[in-house]
Amino acid sequence: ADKVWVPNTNFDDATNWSQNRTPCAGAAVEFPADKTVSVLVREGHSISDMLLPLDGEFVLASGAGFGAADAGSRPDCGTGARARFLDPDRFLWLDPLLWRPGDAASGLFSVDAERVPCLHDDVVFPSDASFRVGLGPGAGTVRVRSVQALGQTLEREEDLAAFLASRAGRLRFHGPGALSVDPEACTDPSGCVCGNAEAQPWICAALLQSLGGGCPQAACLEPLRPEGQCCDLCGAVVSLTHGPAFDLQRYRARLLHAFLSLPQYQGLQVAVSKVPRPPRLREASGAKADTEIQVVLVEAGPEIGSVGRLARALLADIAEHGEALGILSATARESGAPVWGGS
Amino acid sequence: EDGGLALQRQKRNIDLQQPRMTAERGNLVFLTGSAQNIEFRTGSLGRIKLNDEDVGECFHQIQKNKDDITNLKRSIVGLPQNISNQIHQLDSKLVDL
Amino acid sequence: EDGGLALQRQKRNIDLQQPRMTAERGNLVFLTGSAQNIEFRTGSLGRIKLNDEDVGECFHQIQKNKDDITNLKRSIVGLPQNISNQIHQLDSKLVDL
Amino acid sequence: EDGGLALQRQKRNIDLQQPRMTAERGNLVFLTGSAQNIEFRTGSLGRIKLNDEDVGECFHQIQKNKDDITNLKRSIVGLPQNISNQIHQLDSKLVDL
Repeated sequence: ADKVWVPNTNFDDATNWSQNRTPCAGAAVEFPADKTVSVLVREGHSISDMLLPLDGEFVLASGAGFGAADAGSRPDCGTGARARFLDPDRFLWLDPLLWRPGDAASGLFSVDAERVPCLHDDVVFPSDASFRVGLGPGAGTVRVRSVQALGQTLEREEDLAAFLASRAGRLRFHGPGALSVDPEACTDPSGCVCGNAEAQPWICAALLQSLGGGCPQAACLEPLRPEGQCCDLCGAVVSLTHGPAFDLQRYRARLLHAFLSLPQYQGLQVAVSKVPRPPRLREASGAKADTEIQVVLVEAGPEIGSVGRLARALLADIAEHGEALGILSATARESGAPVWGGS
Repeated sequence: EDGGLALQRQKRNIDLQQPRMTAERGNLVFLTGSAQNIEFRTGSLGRIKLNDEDVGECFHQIQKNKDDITNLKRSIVGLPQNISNQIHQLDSKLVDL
Repeated sequence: EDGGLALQRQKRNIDLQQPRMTAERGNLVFLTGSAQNIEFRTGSLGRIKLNDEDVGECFHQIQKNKDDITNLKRSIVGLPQNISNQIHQLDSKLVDL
Repeated sequence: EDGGLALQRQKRNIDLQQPRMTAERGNLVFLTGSAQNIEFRTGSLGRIKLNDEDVGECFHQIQKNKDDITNLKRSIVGLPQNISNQIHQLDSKLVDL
């Protein structure tokens, strides 16, 4: 699957600037001296002064550029304060909020660890934006199937290494971690484990930092913590033990079309993936497999009860069609009653 | 080659052809793609200056030097001919004595 | 944001009278309007280079060429005078015979 | 980030000055630190042009002017020697009379 990098380092993006707006005409502009960055400029800007990074580049799209405007030449530009370009090193590969699925279907979501590119994912850095990615924290190696950057698709280790070592690569990738590609596709129809379990503490730390610290209080009693999720959630988890005939894509499509499209399940979201089976559950169930298929059901809106109904409908579906679907057994867990007034 | 790959390649070329201003350890470098130009265009009163030298004036001086050299060549070619005429005349007078 | 709005913003943001650096179909263009300049200045130890040519050295060579031409002109002007003096002397000797 | 790295970075900032693009009385000025360069680089097929003048050709013309001047100097140095030989011969003939 494709995972697309969301943030950019474009000059014209207000979120990259102090005060959350692009420099106005006549502004004094400052890039941090010691932050390496590639900046795409897509529009024209009049500035009175601009301090450039010691190592960096400004790529000019056609029609873009810079003109000299004397300070305070526009009354609407405010006084004196320099527009500062925010630290381009603030975007971490392991932050789940910085990725979006390339094939987002309504009704589907991913657990936090799988929002970050998995072992068999193709990673896309859109070519219409400049970007900078921090590998790490931690010196571990991030492995994916391929990396598309600057319009090139890198799927051989030597090509990726050459790119990362080039000036273009050094302007865009930094940090103590390493990036590696393994062109092996996931050929198992029952799906492949994402492979981010080891990185999950870092993934959750990045996510929680963006959320401003700890996990928000779940709005229900006995909330659930699905495999790969950073915080407790309210909803249901259906765990499937599968046989050789199971096809993950087909089952995901079945959930979307046979269930989530029904009016009574509007507003529900489902995450379906193969996950490592927690050891305690492995012993309890007596199953030999060390992986299982995890189906996470949550409500997007405030309605209550439909998640439980859907979980039971899925169990009934499996009881009836399990053999044809390649599902050997299924169990479901549900969170408890809602806590009103919880955040 | 399928359409997707062609598009991808095209995008790549577009990106590589975009001009850029880069800083490398504090050096300022202006770069263009393989077949793109860097151009300076001045209005009638505007000037391009490189460390206090007016580039337009420099170009003008190069042309002036070239013209001066052409003229110098011409005078030097004419000079020996003129002198050799005078010497030849003297020689004739000597013979006539 | 659509293309029309982007173009409009660009127009609004760069005054055509301002000296400016812009990209035109991959070319990097430095433009001066009416009476304003575009200047590039390095510190005392820095250099300005155009495709590996050192501009300072070029400016120096242009000046050196100019000076050399001035000197050449002077020698060429002096040369015939000097020779014509010698020829005149010879001529006088001839007449004295 | 540990102290050593921070110190190193700080030292680097003192050694290097940030390149700067600034407006000075309406002029657009690009500046680098004391020992940093400003460079303009096109791809192999690109050119640097000033108001329709090709800078590469101008550099070529500077070198050509220099070579022409060297040749001119050589001819001018040879010229008087050649002539003075002829005058000396004439003089000898006169004495022989």
